Amino acid sequence: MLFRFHNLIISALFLLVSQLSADDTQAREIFVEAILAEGSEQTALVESLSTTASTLVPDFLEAWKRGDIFLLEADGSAAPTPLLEVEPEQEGGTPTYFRVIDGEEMAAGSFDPAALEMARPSRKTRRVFTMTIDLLALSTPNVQERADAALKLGLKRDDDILPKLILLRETETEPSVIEALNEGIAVSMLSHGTKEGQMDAIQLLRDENSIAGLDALKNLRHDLNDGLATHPFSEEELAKLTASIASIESYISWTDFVGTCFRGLSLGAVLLIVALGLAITFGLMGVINMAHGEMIAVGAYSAYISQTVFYSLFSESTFALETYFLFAIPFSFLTAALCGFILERTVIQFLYKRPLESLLATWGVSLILQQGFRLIFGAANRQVRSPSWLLGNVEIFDITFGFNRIFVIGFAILIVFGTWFLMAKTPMGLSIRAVMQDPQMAAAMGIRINRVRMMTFAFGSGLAGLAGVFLSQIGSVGSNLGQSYIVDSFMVVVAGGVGNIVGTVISALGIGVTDQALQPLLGPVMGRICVLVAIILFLQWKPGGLFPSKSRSLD
Amino acid sequence: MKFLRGVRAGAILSAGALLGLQAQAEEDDTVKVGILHSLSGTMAISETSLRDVLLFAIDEINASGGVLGKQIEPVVVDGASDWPLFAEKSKQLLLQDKVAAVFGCWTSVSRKSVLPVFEEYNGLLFYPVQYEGEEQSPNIFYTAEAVNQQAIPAVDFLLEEGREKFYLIGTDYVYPQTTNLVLLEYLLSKGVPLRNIGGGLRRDADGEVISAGTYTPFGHTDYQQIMADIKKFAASGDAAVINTINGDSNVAFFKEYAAAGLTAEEVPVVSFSLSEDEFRSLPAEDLVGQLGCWTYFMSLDTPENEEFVANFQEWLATADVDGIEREGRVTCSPMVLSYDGVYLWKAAVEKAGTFDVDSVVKALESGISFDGPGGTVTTQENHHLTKNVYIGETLPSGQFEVIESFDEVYGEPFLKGTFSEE
Amino acid sequence: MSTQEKAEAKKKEFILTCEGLNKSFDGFKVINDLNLYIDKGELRTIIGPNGAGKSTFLDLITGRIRPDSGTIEFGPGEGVALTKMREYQINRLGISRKFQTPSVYSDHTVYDNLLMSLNRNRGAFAALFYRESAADRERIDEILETIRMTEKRSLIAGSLSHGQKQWLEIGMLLAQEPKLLLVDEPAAGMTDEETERTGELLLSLAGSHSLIVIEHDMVFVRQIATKVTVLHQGSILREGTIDHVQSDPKVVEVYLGRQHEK
Amino acid sequence: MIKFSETQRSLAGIIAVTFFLVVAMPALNLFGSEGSFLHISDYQLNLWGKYLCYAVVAVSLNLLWGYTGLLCLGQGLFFALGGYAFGMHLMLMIGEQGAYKSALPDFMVFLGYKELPAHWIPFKSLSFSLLAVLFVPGIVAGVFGFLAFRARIKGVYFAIITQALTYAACLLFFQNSFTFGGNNGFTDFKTVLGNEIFAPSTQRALFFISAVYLSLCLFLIWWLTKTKFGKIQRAIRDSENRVRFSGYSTTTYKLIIFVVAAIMAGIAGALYVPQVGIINPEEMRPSKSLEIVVWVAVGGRATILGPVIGAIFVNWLKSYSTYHYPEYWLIILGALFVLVVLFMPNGIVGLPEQLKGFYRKHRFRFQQKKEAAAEA
Repeated sequence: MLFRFHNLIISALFLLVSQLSADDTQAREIFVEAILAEGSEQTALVESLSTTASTLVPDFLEAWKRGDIFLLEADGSAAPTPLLEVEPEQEGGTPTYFRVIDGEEMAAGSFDPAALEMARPSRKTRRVFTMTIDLLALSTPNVQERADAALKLGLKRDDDILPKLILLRETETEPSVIEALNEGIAVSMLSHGTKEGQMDAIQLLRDENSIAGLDALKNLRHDLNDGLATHPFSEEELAKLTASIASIESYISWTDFVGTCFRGLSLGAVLLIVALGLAITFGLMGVINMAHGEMIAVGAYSAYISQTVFYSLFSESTFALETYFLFAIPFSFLTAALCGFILERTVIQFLYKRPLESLLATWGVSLILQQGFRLIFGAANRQVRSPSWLLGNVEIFDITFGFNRIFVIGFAILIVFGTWFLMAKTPMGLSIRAVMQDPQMAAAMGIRINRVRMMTFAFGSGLAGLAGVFLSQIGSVGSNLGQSYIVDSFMVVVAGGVGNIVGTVISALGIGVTDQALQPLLGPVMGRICVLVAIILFLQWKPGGLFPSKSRSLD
Repeated sequence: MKFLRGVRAGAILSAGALLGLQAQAEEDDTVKVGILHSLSGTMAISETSLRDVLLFAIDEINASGGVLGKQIEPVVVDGASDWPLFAEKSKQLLLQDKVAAVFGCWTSVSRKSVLPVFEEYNGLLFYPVQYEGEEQSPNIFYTAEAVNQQAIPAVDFLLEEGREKFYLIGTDYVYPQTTNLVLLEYLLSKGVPLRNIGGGLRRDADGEVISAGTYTPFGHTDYQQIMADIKKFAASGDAAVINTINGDSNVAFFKEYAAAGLTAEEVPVVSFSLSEDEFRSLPAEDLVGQLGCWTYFMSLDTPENEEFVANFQEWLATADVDGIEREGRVTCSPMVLSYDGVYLWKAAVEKAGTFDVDSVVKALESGISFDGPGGTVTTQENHHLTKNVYIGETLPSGQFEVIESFDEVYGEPFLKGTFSEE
Repeated sequence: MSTQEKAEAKKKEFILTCEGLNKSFDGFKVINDLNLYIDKGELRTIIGPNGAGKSTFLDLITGRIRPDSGTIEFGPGEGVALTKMREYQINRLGISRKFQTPSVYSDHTVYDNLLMSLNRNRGAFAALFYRESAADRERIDEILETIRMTEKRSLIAGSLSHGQKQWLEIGMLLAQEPKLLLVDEPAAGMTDEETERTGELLLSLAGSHSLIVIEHDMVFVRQIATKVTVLHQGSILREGTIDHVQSDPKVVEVYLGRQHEK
Repeated sequence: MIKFSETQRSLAGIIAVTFFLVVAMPALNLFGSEGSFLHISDYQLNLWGKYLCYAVVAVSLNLLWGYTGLLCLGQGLFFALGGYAFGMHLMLMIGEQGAYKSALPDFMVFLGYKELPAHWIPFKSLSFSLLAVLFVPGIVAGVFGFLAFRARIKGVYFAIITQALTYAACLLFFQNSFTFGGNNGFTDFKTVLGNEIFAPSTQRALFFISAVYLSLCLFLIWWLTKTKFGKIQRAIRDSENRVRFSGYSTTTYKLIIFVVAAIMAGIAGALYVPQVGIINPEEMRPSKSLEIVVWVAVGGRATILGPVIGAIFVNWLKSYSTYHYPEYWLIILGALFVLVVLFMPNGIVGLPEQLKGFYRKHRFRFQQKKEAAAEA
């Protein structure tokens, strides 16, 4: 995806021959030389690229690393010609080739593509790439990239780079980049600087709450303890170092706390999305639907199908990728609802009076569906790609907020609101509640209870389908997808109070946050066990869950 | 109601028919071998491919005249990802079908569950999947990668790359636990300080480390917290992640990895359980640049491999196997090691001149070579194989680009305690 | 004797003393500062509109729910506080309850239903090694006679008609040999003839037993009632004879009036 | 014609089953000539031994679900706990015959244990282990049951929290650091009570013990249903409030039944482990426990022989179809459950009665039609 995107940029760059600057021409010459060179000569040439002012260098290095540079053997003893391959936009099309030296496109038929040989950089050379790209990035106009590169280079604690960074600090104007430079320089100073430099660095890292610098500080302390440090520290200086470490550590624990809350919220949102459908089919209708997990899987497979359909309609284009997901959401809802509808008509409608037996029948259905998925889609899991707007993250105060996680929280709010609206504000919701509370009375009032039950079950299954769409974004789509969520879903509904959607919301969020909060302390497995045990104990205290349903019937 | 009654009668009748359908054919000019993999349940995703490649190998051998003049008759049974059922099925294969050899098992626990059966009834099992070692049964041949044929070369490579910090993460079962314990010893022996090993250590009462790394249960999908931890760990640069997560969880792991803004350049992940076959169900583009280490890659540029891949694809197109997948198939190390196993068995049978298990084992122990798709493999006296090890970098196509290779690595199952701290 | 002492002495004769009872569900007061005294051997009828708290009151007595505040004491003399006890313990004291919807063991025979209700050792181990004695059989025959179900003794209880189940449940109450019977709408679903017979039975029990009967059917109430308590919004509105109560305008307004509207 | 009562008929059934399992099957295994139709191979006998252990679990669940109305979705847990308790003893009996020639179980050696953890030491004693087979599931059931019944958790809630319990235990046992072998569990046993574990004679003996044990369980249930205790048990299922208001502490009754069922399943687990040669946390998976419920439903709940028939039939079907229709067995099994629930509420055992009912109805209608035709 990303790569195709890159390809387009590269081809655009290579096509703009008319804007060739002197820098670029120089860079291109070095490229060709580097491609044809070997060993340390090659690494030296690549390193020298960082001194050119050409903007082509990073893209070129990317292409080389990826294996898009080919060699066209020349006749006789002449050196081969390096070419850049650009993949066709349509699948099955033929790639186009550009000469690296001048960016001219090679006419089709002027050479035999089969005779091309890939020019792979050696592993050693490729290690130089990263540093070259970083060094170049120090002068890109993109602020974020500049800052990242500055920090990364600083963390290398390299004698040669340190002066460059210090020099750059003089001229840099962007505050965020200066900050990163300071941090990077400070880390380098800790191991290479003078005593004053070290003390300044200790103070600076503390002031900047530098997580990246923590290791360097700790290493310094280790070295001091072991007597390996370049300059011995006085008691007071040592105390300063220790205080700096402590300060950063407390900052980390703060970010951990906020991060944990966010992660808990997002896990809670996942649980909520997964359990909401069950809150309706099980909570309201009393059907112990063990096939709920498979309804989720139906939704996830629907997302996969819509992706496939979009790809076949619009080819594997960015458009298809960015939009299929918007289509997948309603589509998955509908397919899962349809499956729910069929399930209700064929099996569940006979079991309303035998809820415990609905458990067995639906479990049978779940086995059939699981193997059915395998027979239809194959045993291997299917992958659903994420549109770019679900990738990436924002980082605030060293806490990462993934877009997909933010999305799931929003998505959960949306479907909870939608469900609430349907239940509380529409005539359909009114009849649903009437049928669930007293089917006979509802029937007497002229409500077609069969139809309402059918629709309700389909709706609950549809919600499960929505959960499936989202789960396809955080994991892969497989026949066992639903199984991993079924116990959790039931626990969420039961802990929240059967038949109460507000209870489901609160218990999902509560379980999510508790789980994430326990994880760092106990590890992922013990954390989950504790959550399960806590729910069991909670039910001792409140057997009806958070919001028990108020039924006066006896048994 | 009438309709229902009809359905009921139909169901009863078909159940009856089902039970009556037990046809048995036996011919003298064939020899039976067992194929014991999970074709349903959680492990089906991985093991079905091994069944396919085994059937392919058997068809190939049958087409070229069979073994000792006999055609091989495969008996395919489903272990159903159910470990006691594996034991039951292996008993069935050995006692009822009287198979000459069995090819099968993926998980350690399934192997552990059938091991006593093979020892009791003197069967012969070929086990093809990379494992934790610490085992050497007289009745099993481990064509699989031992820890020193996968994890250790990978770590060597990372160290050479200049990585200084290693974060260990895996699924909580015996393979990751053991591998990480071996790696811990190995890293310490290479001078990596304990504080540079991430994921957490557990010590016993005497302060001895009994477990290293973070472990998640099977099918775990929530890696947010762990990723935050890795991010902190890697903040100071030059860190790598050693990943022994099993199966589907990897998808969640790598998606979270990307969402956390980590990249293969900054923090490379080397995975031991992800082969080309797994990439069919993984978002390979999220893993570009990540590393894998196996004794075979589909992208290997050798005539043997090209022929193997082409023949396998051709076979797939026409194979008459229920529910077989034909589209988008790839080959991978466990598949090739299964394939090698069949040919090694054939060679051993021919050398011994009999199907008798003891004689075949003796022949295998004497050292038999086969030029497989991944290079020459040679059986060792300790029931493991000497083979080449490759390190590959993931490409967006789900293939590996070979970036390093180690030739003829001797398979050594018992590694713990063999590395001492410098 | 001071008035207080008098009250104390009076209290000692009550089989059931409820004082200051309160119970609310979700902020809604179902029982509101209820004080009720039942004499030994008395047959008390409680009437009141739907939601007046009648069944909740029985739930409180039998330990099905706990009051928010207030006391319930059982027995003349030093009363036993019921509010801290579990249902089966309360039952073993001699309080039996008939539910609104007949509650019998539908999978067992009529005979077994009565057998299990007999006032014998109800411990688990005693049940394991229990053998019915001649006395037990006689007692069951006697009850079968009383509830006129001798011929139906081997029938499965689930196959009985609604009215017969009501009778069986009353029989099960008798088998428990209770001191106080709490009877929730015994006449529901019965034919007129059955209703009348039920009334006769209840009347015959009064004196030797104490009874609290909750009923809607005013004809039936008229048949059995000596003293009627009208419950409204969780507290007592009026108490007295049926004529007295029925002529009370307030009662007519809240209860009977509404009934007539229906 | 003499009419037999229900109890007499079920007693006859139990005696027939006992004869078949305890006498006929071992005899056919020992004396039937190989290859003949009547011969039962060692493999078959061993397979049946496994089925019989499953049958006992089904019987124990039926005691809970069929007779008391407590649907427990964690019966597999008690089965596995019994199995683990005995498995620990078997592990220690391997002695130094394991891969490492160490007195410690193999998995401890490679996890770096220097000595046996304290809670393992008593399992060196056979009698302690046997007691543990009874007490571990019993105590877990006792504590959990006490909490659950005291809080009046029942019906669906009970089903779901028992599922959560077994799920939590499953996660716990999957952990390598929990000192019970993690995912691999216990395998590679060598001897049981000093006999070589996989020797045909040992396996035959284990089959025999399982068969006798199953028969004992059946007789126990038969006797129980006749007692007043059994009657109260069913009364709790049908109308728990009535029982409570009749002066019975239903909590105590349910707790006793729950504990007895757990112990019954635990012993079955202990017999199962040496016959299949492995115990691992998979046995605690919620789906395994669900499967047990299905055995009971397929055979016929609240009947004495139903669970036995169900367990054997479903597991036989599983063995059969994983061999002959590996791709489809889940579908076959799933469809079976759906069909049984929808069309055979009384299970296999209730089928003849059900068919008789149909026949009567049919005949009645047919006669009506005939009469109508005659009138016309």
